[in-house]
Amino acid sequence: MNPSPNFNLWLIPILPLIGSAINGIFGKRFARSLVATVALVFSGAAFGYALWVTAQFSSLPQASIPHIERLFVWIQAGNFSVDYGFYLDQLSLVMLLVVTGVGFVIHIYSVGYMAEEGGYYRFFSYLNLFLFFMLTLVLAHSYLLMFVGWEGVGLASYLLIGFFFLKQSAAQAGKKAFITNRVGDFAFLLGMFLLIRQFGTLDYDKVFRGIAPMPVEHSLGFLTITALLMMFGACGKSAQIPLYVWLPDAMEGPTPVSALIHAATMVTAGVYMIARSNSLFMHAPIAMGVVAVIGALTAIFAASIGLVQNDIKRVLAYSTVSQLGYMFLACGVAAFSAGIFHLMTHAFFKALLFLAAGSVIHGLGGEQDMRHMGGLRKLIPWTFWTMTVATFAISGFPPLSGFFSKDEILWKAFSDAQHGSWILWLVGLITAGMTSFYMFRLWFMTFFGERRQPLHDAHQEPTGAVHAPGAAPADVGHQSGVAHSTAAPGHSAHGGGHVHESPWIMLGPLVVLAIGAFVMGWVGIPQALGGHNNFDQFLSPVFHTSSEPARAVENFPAEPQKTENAGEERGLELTLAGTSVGVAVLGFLLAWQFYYRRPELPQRIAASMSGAYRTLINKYWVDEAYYAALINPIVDGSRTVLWRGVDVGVIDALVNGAGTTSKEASGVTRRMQSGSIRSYAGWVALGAACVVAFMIYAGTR
Amino acid sequence: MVPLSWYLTLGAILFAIGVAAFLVKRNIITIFMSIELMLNAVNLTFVAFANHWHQVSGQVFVFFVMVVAAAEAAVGLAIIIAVFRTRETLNVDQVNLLKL
Amino acid sequence: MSLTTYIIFAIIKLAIVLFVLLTAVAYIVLLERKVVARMQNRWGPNRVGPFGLLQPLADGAKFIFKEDIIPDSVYKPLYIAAPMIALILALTSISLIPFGENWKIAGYHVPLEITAFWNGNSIQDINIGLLIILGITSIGVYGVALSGWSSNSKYSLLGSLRASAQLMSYELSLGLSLVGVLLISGSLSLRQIVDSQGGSIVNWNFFGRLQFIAFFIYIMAAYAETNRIPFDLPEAETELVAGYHTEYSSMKFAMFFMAEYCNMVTVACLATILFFGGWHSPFEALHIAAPALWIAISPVFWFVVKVFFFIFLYIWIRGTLPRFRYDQLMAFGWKFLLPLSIANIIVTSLVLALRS
Amino acid sequence: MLHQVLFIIFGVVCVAGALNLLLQRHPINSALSLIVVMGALALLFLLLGAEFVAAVQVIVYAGAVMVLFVFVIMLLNAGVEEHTRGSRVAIFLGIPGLIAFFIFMCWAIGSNGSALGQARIGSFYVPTQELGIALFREFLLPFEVTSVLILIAIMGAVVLARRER
Repeated sequence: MNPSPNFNLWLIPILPLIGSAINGIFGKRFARSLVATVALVFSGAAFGYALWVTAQFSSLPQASIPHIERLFVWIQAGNFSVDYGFYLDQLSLVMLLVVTGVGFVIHIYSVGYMAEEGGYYRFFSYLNLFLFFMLTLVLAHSYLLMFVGWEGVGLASYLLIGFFFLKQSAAQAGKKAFITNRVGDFAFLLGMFLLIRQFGTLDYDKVFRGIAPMPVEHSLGFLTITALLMMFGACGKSAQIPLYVWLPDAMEGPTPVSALIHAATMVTAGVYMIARSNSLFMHAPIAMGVVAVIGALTAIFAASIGLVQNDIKRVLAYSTVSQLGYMFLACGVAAFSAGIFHLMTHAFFKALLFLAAGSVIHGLGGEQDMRHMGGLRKLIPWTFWTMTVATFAISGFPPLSGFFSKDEILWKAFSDAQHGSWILWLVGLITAGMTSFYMFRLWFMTFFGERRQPLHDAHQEPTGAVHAPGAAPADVGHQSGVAHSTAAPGHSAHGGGHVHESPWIMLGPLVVLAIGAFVMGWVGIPQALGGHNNFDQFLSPVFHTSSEPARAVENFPAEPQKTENAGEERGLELTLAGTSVGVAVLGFLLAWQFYYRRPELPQRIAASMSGAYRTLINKYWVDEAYYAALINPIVDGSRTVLWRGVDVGVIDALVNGAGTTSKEASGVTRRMQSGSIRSYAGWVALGAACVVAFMIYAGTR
Repeated sequence: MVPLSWYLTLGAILFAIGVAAFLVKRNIITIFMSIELMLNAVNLTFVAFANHWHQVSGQVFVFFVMVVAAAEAAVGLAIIIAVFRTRETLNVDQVNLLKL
Repeated sequence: MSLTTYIIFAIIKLAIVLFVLLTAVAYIVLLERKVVARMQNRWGPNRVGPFGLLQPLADGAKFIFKEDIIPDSVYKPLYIAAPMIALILALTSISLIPFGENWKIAGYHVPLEITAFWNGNSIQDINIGLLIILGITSIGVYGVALSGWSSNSKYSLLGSLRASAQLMSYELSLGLSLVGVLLISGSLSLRQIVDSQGGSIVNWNFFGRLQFIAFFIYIMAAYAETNRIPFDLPEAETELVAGYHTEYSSMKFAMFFMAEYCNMVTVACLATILFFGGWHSPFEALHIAAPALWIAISPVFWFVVKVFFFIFLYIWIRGTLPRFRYDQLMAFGWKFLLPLSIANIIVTSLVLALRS
Repeated sequence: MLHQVLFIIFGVVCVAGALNLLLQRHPINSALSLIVVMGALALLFLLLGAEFVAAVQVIVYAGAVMVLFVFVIMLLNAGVEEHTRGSRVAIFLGIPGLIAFFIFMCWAIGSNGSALGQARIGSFYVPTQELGIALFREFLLPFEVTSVLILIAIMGAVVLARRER
């Protein structure tokens, strides 16, 4: 369709798929080194190809962006047809780089991390599979194909969460994640149906072209409904209220999985989707408002829970949820580029955090409870330093990446006259403070103070250690045919006390990610701080072009407003930035006070305000509420009504009744079949008479 | 000058007799013969109508009927022989069981 | 030529032909006995009359005056009907044989064929004569079969079983061997077949038209049809006393006997007509001038000569060949004659197709 | 006139033979009466101008099929059929059904007998050539199919009647 060169984009998703297939089919017989090689080669190839594509992309003429490559007609039903094609523009390019890059790094890390686990080939096969689906999702050129990737990553995350499927909690968590996602997916599907009904297609370009001329609707019209449904789907995938519950449990999966899928890439799919359909949202301010509110709520809610968690990975999980809330907030205030920016930086430092945490856990031989850590600073210095970078980054200390992205979001939340408001900004600010607090709490508890020996062995860890050494992986090792004789002692050797630094294959990625977490923010330094927001400029074609008509209809000229009162705006922006930094510092100081200088303080506070504490430690009883409100009724209803009532009472009854009746009837009619030829002849004669009678009747009539 | 209806009636009579024979006869071979009789009656009707419509097709069909009859006779008689070997009887009323 | 005159002439011709035929049968028997005797260095019948020429009369008288024994346990109606069926059918087929052009007697054109008439300017005969003859011969089985079954003796039964199986098997080859001739002459009417061979000896199907294979098939099948050596298993005296007519005596036996020889004559006539140019003289091409009387007689003469030759062939073969075994007979019929005749049909039709 | 006489003669022969088939209790008599019926039918075919069909009727039916029947009767030495009480269905359903069938047919034929018109000797006469052309041109496929059917029948007969050892 467009004269632009053919990049063979389909290669990018296919490569990991090949790797996955190879490992999945033959991996069982491969040596571990070979499995790792295959996985790394294919994911790395995808990364390299993505880099090449990026290089090419820069040379593309502006006219031929978005660059669309249609492979073949995929579905053809009536006048509705979907091509199997790929769609490359600045947005998907960024996502592409993030996914492949972080994915590749985490692959490398996993090689070392999973070295002693069973089901090695399974793990890497799943991981590659996830890459394939994620890339499909990112590169898809129609909502339908995106949905394929959407479901696919859901599948991959299910498989990987339940990787140690012999462990009850892991299996449960996998199911929980899958089902919760289904709820969101359903909404997404409905949204797509609405789109089909309206535009008769699901291709991005066609849909957007269809939306552009439409007026911005402030009532609950078609666009708003669609947008809300889409947003609900995004909530499912990106773990927003009310569908965030699966993400913390998803930490049952191996830590690299948590890093890759449940921090860096998959969970951001919802954000990506909203950003992708920004034109739709721009036409539905109500939906935008809802997005912003949900984002803000999720952010502060999760952050508050994160304050008191003791499982290192759970803390990170809740922080992920709250950061995703940030991104939603950004999207909700029409700061899509800021959202994506934060998405990118967050991918780096959150992946880094998880990997570092994984390194810690690995070093402690499966210990996850921060109360049993401490004083690891000297013991695992590399982990410590990388972790430090990540912590400062996420807490929003300049000049690390987190600062710029978060700051831009806050600024937009405050300043955007159309969608933003100071309440959102305030919530965001408080969240920032909480984030800084619990991150440094984690930091101090883990690396400072003196070593606190575990009260009991990690095997019966109440929080359900992902790495319960011996137990799950060993059994999985059994089950998946990989001799775990190396695994079990490997773990039990450092079941308790002695700590060791992780191998280089794990530290390398940490370092790489640390550098990323440090510098990644510099691509988007706002004008206020002397930079000129390259990232925003880069993404602007995707967003502003599509949101122009909105502005136009609102007769709210964007450019002039920027120019005329640029001065005061700059000052305002600087003040806000300063405030957020201040809040971050405040959080740091509080954490230092509580967990470094006077470690007994938290218990006292917890005791004094026990109600709030228990509420937080139990995560506001949301899970319990869901159980009481939804799950138990459904289960009981299906057991009593559907099973005992409908299935046994109606369906089985019908089937058996049919059987018995036919038996009775044939018992009667079988007398006809006496085996005596002449009686048959009698029947035939009678029948012939009837036929002739009918023919005569029909003929004479 | 014979009305065509005479031929048809004759065919009907022969056919009816054939059916009757099928119904009352007990000997398998005779029953087969009555089938042949019915086929012949049909042939007569074919030829009569061929004469009426001045169509060759009617007579061609007679050939096919004959072919089928011949095949049927060959196979049927072979079956009769096989049955007779096992049952030692030709009476259809005594071969009303599939198993021996 | 009106229907009544046609019937009258038909009856007259019938009488003459039957007389000639029966006499011929009688004397063919004598001929056979003598020839075979000579082949076996015997004298053969030479007591009754000069050279035993009156022997047939004596035999006839003997047959007539012998006691007609009907065994008890026979199934009478069929026992009596069977020989009649055989003889009648044998005699019927002769009525379709054309043995010459037409004679002009007392202003009437009289075709030398019982079932033909002069329709004013040409001879009209049954245009499916050949088929009818085949049909009659095929029905002829019943005479044998019923006689054997009705006389309720195992020799007869075996004989008739053999006979019916054998006749059915060889009818196929017989009929198929004639297809070649039919393809060439393009008609089922015997008279037209003969006419198509007129002109000269090379036009005879046997010589000029590559039908000699068909002829040999035909002659062998015909021998089987007429239960003649080497295919006379139904009446193999060394195995089953006399085969299907074991239980018959006097005139009934004579009927079977005559039927067999009538069939021989019919077969010989058919061979003549189909393969050897019927009544056409071998020297037609020479156009020899001849008296009118001879011209009138010669067709019949040549016809009789040819028929006689085939009769003699019968006798000759009988004197020469031994009898087949039954399985050999069947194998020969199904595995050799049938494929050969089919091949003959294919080749002939190919040749014709290429010629046209 | 002649036509009518001939038709009546042969028709009566046909019906008589058929009835004889029905009444005779010995299969061989039934077979012979059936042969008579077929012969008479062949002559009726001749009257209807189907000479070749008539000849084939004689050759195939009377000459081959019925010979086969007689042969089998002789082979199995089938005797007079004994009286066994047959199926009640055949009597109480079949016979009335048959009668009804027959009445319907006759009524149908008689009700539009005038429409069917007359059959005249020579009014429609099929030379063998025409028949052959029809058979091998427009009916070629059915012809081949029937030949296949015959082949199958032969093999089936051989397999069935062979005495397995």
